[in-house]
Formats: sequence, structure tokens, C-alpha cells
Amino acid sequence: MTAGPNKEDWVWVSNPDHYLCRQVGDTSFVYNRLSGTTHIFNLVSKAMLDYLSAGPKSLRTIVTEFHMFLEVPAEECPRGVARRLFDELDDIGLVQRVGP
Amino acid sequence: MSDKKDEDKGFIERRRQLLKLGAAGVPMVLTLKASATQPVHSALDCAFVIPEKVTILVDVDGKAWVGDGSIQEKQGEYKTKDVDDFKQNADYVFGEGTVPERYRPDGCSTGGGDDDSGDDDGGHGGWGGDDSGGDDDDSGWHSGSGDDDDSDWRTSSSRRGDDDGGYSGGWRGGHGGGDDDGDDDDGGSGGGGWTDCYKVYVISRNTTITPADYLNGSGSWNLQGENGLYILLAGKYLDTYGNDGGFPGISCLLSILNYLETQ
Amino acid sequence: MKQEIQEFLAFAVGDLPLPANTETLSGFIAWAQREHIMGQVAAVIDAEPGSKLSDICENAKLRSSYDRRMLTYETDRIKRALLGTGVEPILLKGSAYVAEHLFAGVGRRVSDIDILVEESDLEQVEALLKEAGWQPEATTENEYDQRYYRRWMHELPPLRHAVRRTIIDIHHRLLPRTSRLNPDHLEMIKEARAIEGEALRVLSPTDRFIHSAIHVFGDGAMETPARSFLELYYLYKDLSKAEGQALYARAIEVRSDGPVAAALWVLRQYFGLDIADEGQGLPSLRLRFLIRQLAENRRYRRLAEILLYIRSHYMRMPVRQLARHLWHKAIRRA
Amino acid sequence: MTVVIMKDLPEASVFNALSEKRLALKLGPFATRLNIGDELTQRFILDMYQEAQVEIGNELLCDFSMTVRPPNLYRRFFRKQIVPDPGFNFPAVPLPSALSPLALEMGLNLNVALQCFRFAIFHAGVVAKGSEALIISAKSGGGKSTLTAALMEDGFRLLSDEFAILDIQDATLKAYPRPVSLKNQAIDVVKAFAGSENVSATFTDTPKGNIAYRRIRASDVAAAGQPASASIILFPEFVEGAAPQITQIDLADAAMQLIASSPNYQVIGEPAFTALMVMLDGVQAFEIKYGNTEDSLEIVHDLLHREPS
Repeated sequence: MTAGPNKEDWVWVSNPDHYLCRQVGDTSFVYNRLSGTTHIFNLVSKAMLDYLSAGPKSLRTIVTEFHMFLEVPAEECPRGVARRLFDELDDIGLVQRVGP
Repeated sequence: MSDKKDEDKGFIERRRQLLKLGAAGVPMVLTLKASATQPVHSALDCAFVIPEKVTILVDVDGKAWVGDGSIQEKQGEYKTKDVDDFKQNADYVFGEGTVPERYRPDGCSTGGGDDDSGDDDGGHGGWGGDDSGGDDDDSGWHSGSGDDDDSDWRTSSSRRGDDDGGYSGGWRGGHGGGDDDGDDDDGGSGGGGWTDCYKVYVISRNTTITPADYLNGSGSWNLQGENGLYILLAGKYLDTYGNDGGFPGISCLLSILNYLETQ
Repeated sequence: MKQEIQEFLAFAVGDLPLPANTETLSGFIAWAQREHIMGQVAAVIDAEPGSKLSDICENAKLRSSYDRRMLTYETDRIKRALLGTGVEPILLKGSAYVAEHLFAGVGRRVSDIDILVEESDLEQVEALLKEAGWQPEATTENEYDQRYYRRWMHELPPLRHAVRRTIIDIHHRLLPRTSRLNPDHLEMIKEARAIEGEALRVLSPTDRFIHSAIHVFGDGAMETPARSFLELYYLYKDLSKAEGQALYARAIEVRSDGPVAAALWVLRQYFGLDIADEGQGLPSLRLRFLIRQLAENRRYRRLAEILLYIRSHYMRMPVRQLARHLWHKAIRRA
Repeated sequence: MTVVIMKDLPEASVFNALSEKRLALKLGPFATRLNIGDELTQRFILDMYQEAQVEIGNELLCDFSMTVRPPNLYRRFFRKQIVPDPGFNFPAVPLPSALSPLALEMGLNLNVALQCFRFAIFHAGVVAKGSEALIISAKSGGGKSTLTAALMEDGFRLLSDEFAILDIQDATLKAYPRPVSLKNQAIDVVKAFAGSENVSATFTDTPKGNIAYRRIRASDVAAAGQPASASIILFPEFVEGAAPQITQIDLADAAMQLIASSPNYQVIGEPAFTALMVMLDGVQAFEIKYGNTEDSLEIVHDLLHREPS
């Protein structure tokens, strides 16, 4: 299951106006204003949300560069993992395509 | 990286541990499901009226015919000709195993004569057999949903399905009563005359059925009496044919089932 | 009784100030709750802050905000699922009212989402929505039902989202092929318009009203008459003068004059709207009887409900054909 | 007619008003119009709710309406049964008429659980001392009601033994002090410390075994208007003979469990999220295990006097 089609050159962003975030310890409660659903993020998924909220990026950039945002070597955050993290946010409607 | 906690070594380490889990396929986002996401009250607030008398004929195999005809009854036996006519003209037919044991006739001593069911199903009468597994629970379309441990406002489910033994005597036959007019001659005519291989249930005109009355708090059906049988058939109809066609009460029942699914 | 219901409807749309008589007020609120229109009522009345009435309105607003959010989000998800394909589905009913910010969509209770797509896009839309988690209900997943729906019905078997449990009806016509009423959906699709900035379309305002009338009087949506009437009322109010004048001619053009005549009769009868008779005349005596029973909660309400129910199914599918459907099901299950 | 305490009214007028749908029970933030034709339930109300505020009249606007009636002619004919009808036909267990007060209580709970959206509702008991509230989660069947009833005798006021009712404007907890429902062994335990005169007759053979109710108290009704703020969330577990044990748990876990227990959190949406997050500020959550009531009270005392960690 996916939220829909995707391509490497599509550009995505998260809009901080679309969600509320409250940290309780290492856990983040994220309320999605569009869906009305509360999600629980851990440190890694929260990092992806912050990364996408910081500005638009292509899917290609997201999967290859997310590890830098995390400050870990590339092999600790393989492309597949970054892609799955992105898909999880896409599935719950927290990312929007803004280009091309 | 704006967060100053990011500088914290332990923080990065905890993140790396989580990443390993991510690499192993563990989801990183959890979605909270509140216990009732769609309290569609209106869905439950429905009832329907049976506008004209409805007769339901049930055979020993749990097949059922629904129509508006009348069937003469005498001492628990039914006039074979009426039964045949009724079957010919039935508005809806349900396959073998549709109707739970408790609604079926006790036995079938007159046997034979009724195997004319070929009239409308190509002779084999076998097309019921589908999910007959549920013959005496309420045919599988409830979701059970269990947890009766805590929530007082859900109420518990200790009274499921088939505890209705005490009732069954009450509804047999019922209508058609007027004709115990002594034409015993019929009775004597053996094979073609009367049969005990069926049971007839009649729902009188203007009966209001509120399906929610037959549900317990945990979403299990507790179907009793002829109205219960009607709901059961409506549910079976819905299960098989969806919300189309004209079986009265379907949309009401469907709204309830949809509601239960969200629980 | 008619007078009472006219008065209640006038309170409900804010045409009359709420009654000073507390007993009438309490009767009106009970009626609005029973008819599932409290959300709509709460949107137009001013309740004194801190009063019980304000509590009740607040409660209804919060409840209906959920439906609105659900529709908006599901629409967003449909858009996402079709992203990049160029397919632009037409939103119907509640999802359209909400997407267009119509008053008809404010406070309105809904349970599922309806879209209309061209028949040629049907397969692709269905495949993509399934990909995105909408799945056929287990009960209609078999081949026969699938074929049956495709051959006879105006919509695919409903799909339910695996995670969110919401239901979507994908229409390719407005009523079943078998229906006695046969609206010209192609003509209506031709007039559909894009929602600005979205890969989504909606019917024209006139067709939107016509479709609502079809739904109410041709498709059996009379279980909550007050709710249906309010919808017709607000949709009609949203028409420009010119659109209002051209409405009945358009209804004839798209072969939906029957339901539209009934809808206009309701608007004149219960809201006192001054709508010129463009030759639409009156709906049948029988239908008027049924509507009155329902709307005015008269003695034969229950009977009327069941008759209208039967009528709607009769409109949708001739009995013979239903029998054939049953027959095939029977054989398949052998 | 103005609001009065029910016990100040002549019995007959309460009976009449109940059968004629003219009585509104005004408790905490809710007004409920009662329509009770059943005599056993009328007597139950007169006794258990004697300290409650009521208003009599035809013109009362209410949040909920609640009917206790035999379900239909058909069933009345065969076996007298009772189904609560909280303003809509919710599928509830039809109960034999001897258990009709249960139908009332069940229906009143359903009203809150399913028809209230202006407060975020969580399934938990709540008691308070001063403005400091203790939320007792209903999870794991750990004797929520017994603990609630015990704390009532220990200087706490009752907000509710069934629901944490969170005000979505200011994140305080509202009181709805209805009779506390006691099951099986809890009945005798509570009779022992609350006095058996404060506990209703026991209903036997209910779908949940034996049930009795602890009568509402004048002091709780009088204080119902005062909100309280959550300070501790407890997840109690009663284990016969167990040594007392306290474990602090992650607040995020506690919050998840609260959300999962809510019938309307999802419906309310953002205001519920925001209020819950504000409520959690400064709150601590604990799992506690105990083998008897004295231990459980001691644990609560310890926790309340503990410095925030």
C-alpha cells in the first residue's frame, strides 16, 4: 500500500502549519490538522518530519541525503530506510508535492 | 538540527539505535486509534416497518422462502399444495444452511413429497451450502469484538446467540388459524396432502423492527422470534447481494453493520 | 402540522429568530436532534454564551466538524492517490459542498464520500485507489458481484480504506443503468468545472442542485427529510437568478425533471420560496402524500418511509432483473 | 420551576415527573432529561440520586435524554425486559426488568461516551483533593471502582468513577459524580468502609456478575462546579496477596493509553489534542500493584507527597 504514485524527481515538503507537535520525552505526539489524527513519532521519524519541514526536496535528495541530517554515516541510514520513512509520512498525509 | 538536544551524544545514540530498528522494518510512526472513531449515532437510530404481511417458509435444510402468500397449517403440518405455490411465487429464496437449526422444523416424517424444489434452482437444492459453517450462531456477519472486561458503557456479551430455547413454541404457525375447519379429508390424502418438513413464520402487517434491539453491547446479535429471523435473512441477503435490491430493512441493517465495523 | 414544520425549518435556516417560548424552543431542538440537523442549526443560530442552548450547539458543532474534516481529508487522499495521472474526478454531494465552501456543507452530517469519473477512467481510478489502500468489502469481492456492479450499477462496489475505514463510492453514472430515471450524466459531466488549483472537478451549480434532487427523490435519501430539505434549500439559494430561471429547462435537458419538480415543490411548500412555475407543475399526488407524511411526522410516517424505500429501489432496479441477479448468485454458489 | 435538591421534593412529584418526561437531572456539566416508566428504576433514582440537583418542567433544554422502557410490545409480552434508550437506539443488552436500574446507569454512561463532544472523555475514574486530581485508569480491570470508593472515604472528592471529563478550553477535569458501580467482591469491601446504608441493593445475575452502587454524596455534588487539575495518572492492578509496588511509567505511554480509551478524542480533533497535552504538563504516571485496600491507600498517599522527579 502506498499513498499514491511517486517519482524520483518529484519535490516534496511538509507544511508545519498542517500539524501540531508536542514532545514528551523522546516521543513526539504529532496532531495532523488535515486528518484529525494523532500520531506518535520516535526520534527518527520526527527527524524526517523536521527534515521535510525545513524545505522542499526531491525524492531523490531525500533518500540519498537524509543520513546527513541525522548526522550518521550513509550505511547506517540506507536509501531504503529513508524511503520507507518518507512513505510513512506520505501515508498519513503529512507531505505535499510542490513540484516539478 | 535546530533542536539543541541534537548536540547531546546520548540523543544521537538513541536515534542510531532506532535507525537499526527502522532498517529491520519496524514502523517509525504509530497511529493512535481512539476506541470509537466514528460514532455514527444516526446509523443506529433506524427501524423499519413491514408494510404487508410477510411469510417465511423454512425447510429442514435451513433453506428459506420469503413471500406474501398464505400457508394452511394443521397441528404443525402444512398443506403441501400451499407450500408448493408459496415456493413458486416466493419473492426471495435463500439457500441451504441459511437458517439456523433453531428455526428449522423439528423433523421431517412426511418426507419425500417436497423435493420439487427443482422448480427454481435446477434441481439440486444444493446452492445454499456457502458459508453454512455458522448454522447456529448468527451466520457469521457479526464481528464478535470481544473485550467485555472493562468498559461498563459497552456492556458485556454473556448472552450470545442461541439461548432462546424457551421461545420457539410461541411463534409456530400463528396465522392461517381460522381454517381448522375440520376438512380432515385432506389429512387423509397422504403424500400430497400435508407436510411437516417445513416451519412457517409470519410477520404481520405494520410490524416495526428495530435491529438495534437485537444487538448486545459488544456487537453480537441475539436474534429471536420471527423478527429475529427476518433480520437474519436481511443480513444474509446483505452479505450475499449487497445493499441493492428491495429487501426491506436492508439499508437500516447496513448502517448498523457499518457502525459495528468501526468499533 | 405543516405550519409547525414550516416554522421549524425557518428557525433551522435562521429565517425566523428562535422562539421566546421555552417549550417551543425545547420542542424545536428535540426535533433538530432527531432529524440529525443540529450541526446545521448550530451554524446559523446565536445562542447566549453560557446557556444550555449554547452547550448543545457547541456539542453539535464539534461533532459535525469531524465529518467535515473527514471529507476534506479523504478528498485530499483521493487527489494524492491519483497524483500525476491527469485524471480529475468530480466530487459529488458532501465532499463537493465542503470543497467549494458552500453553506450546504456546513454542519451537515455525512458518512461516506462519492466521486464521479468518466467510464473510460474507471479502471485506472479503481486500480490506483486500491493501490492506496481502498479495498472492496469482503462481501462484494467475488467475481459475480464485481461483474454485476459493472454491468448494471452506477457505481463500483463500495471501497473501504483498510486503515481509516472510510468508504468511497466511485460512480460512473448518477443512477443504475437499470433505473427508470435515466439522467444524462454525460451532459452533466460536460458542464463540470475544475476547482481552482486542485486536480478535482465539481458539477455546475445547477447540476449540483439537480443531482441532489435526484438523490433525494430518485435514490431513496428520504430517511431524514429535514436534512434533505435543508440541503436543497441551501443549494437553491446558491443559484444566481439566471441559474434559477434556467434550472427547470436544464432539468428537462438532463432528463431529471421529475425529481426537480418534486424538489421545487418542497421548497415552495416548506420554505415559502417564490419559485416561478416553468411548467414543472406538481409531483404526483402519491409522492406529495409521502413527502408530507415524512416531513410533518404524520401518522403514516413509517409507512411512507417504507413505501419511499420500495419506490427508490423500484426506481433503481426492475424486479425481474433483481430476480435474475438472485438466480445467478444461486447458480454461482452451487 | 427552579433547581432543587431531589430529596427536598415530595416523592410523588418526582415519580410523576419521571414518568412524564418532565424531570431534568442536573449533575456536573450535564443536564439529562429522564423518562422513566419503570418503578424499580424510579425508586433507585430517588434513593441513589437523592442529593442530586433536579429541575422539573416541560421546557427544559438538556444535553441528553434518557429513557428506560420495555423495548417493545412483542418482548414485553414474552418476558419483561428493559432496554436503556439514551436518546437514540443504541444496541444495548436487553436486561430483565429486575435489573432495570443497571439499564439506567448503562444508558447514562452511553450518553456521555457517545453523545458528548464538548469535553474530551477518557475512560477512567477521577478523584481529587483540593484542586489536585488523580486519574485512575480503567485499564486491566485493576479495581478502579474499589480504589475510587476507598479514596472517597479517605478525604477525596469524587469527580467520576467512570470518565475523566476534560474541559477542552482550560484542560481542567470536570466532575460528574454519579453513583459508583461496584462489582462482586468490591461490594462487601466498600460496604465495610462506606457503611452498607450507603450502598444500594445488590443486583445479582447481571451480565457481569453481582453489581451494587454507592450512593452519591452531597459534598461531591456541592463541589462539582469546582474544576480540578490532573496531577497523577494511576494504572492500578489488584493482585490477591501481592506486596505493594510502585513503578513510574513513561508519560507518553500513559497518554497513549488514555487516548486509546477515549470514545470521542478522534471526533473532537485539535481541541482534544491540545487540551490533553496541556493536561499532561507536570503530570506523573505510575503503575501500582497491591493486595488490599489499605495498601492501595498508602500508595496513593506516598505518591501525593512525593516530590516531582
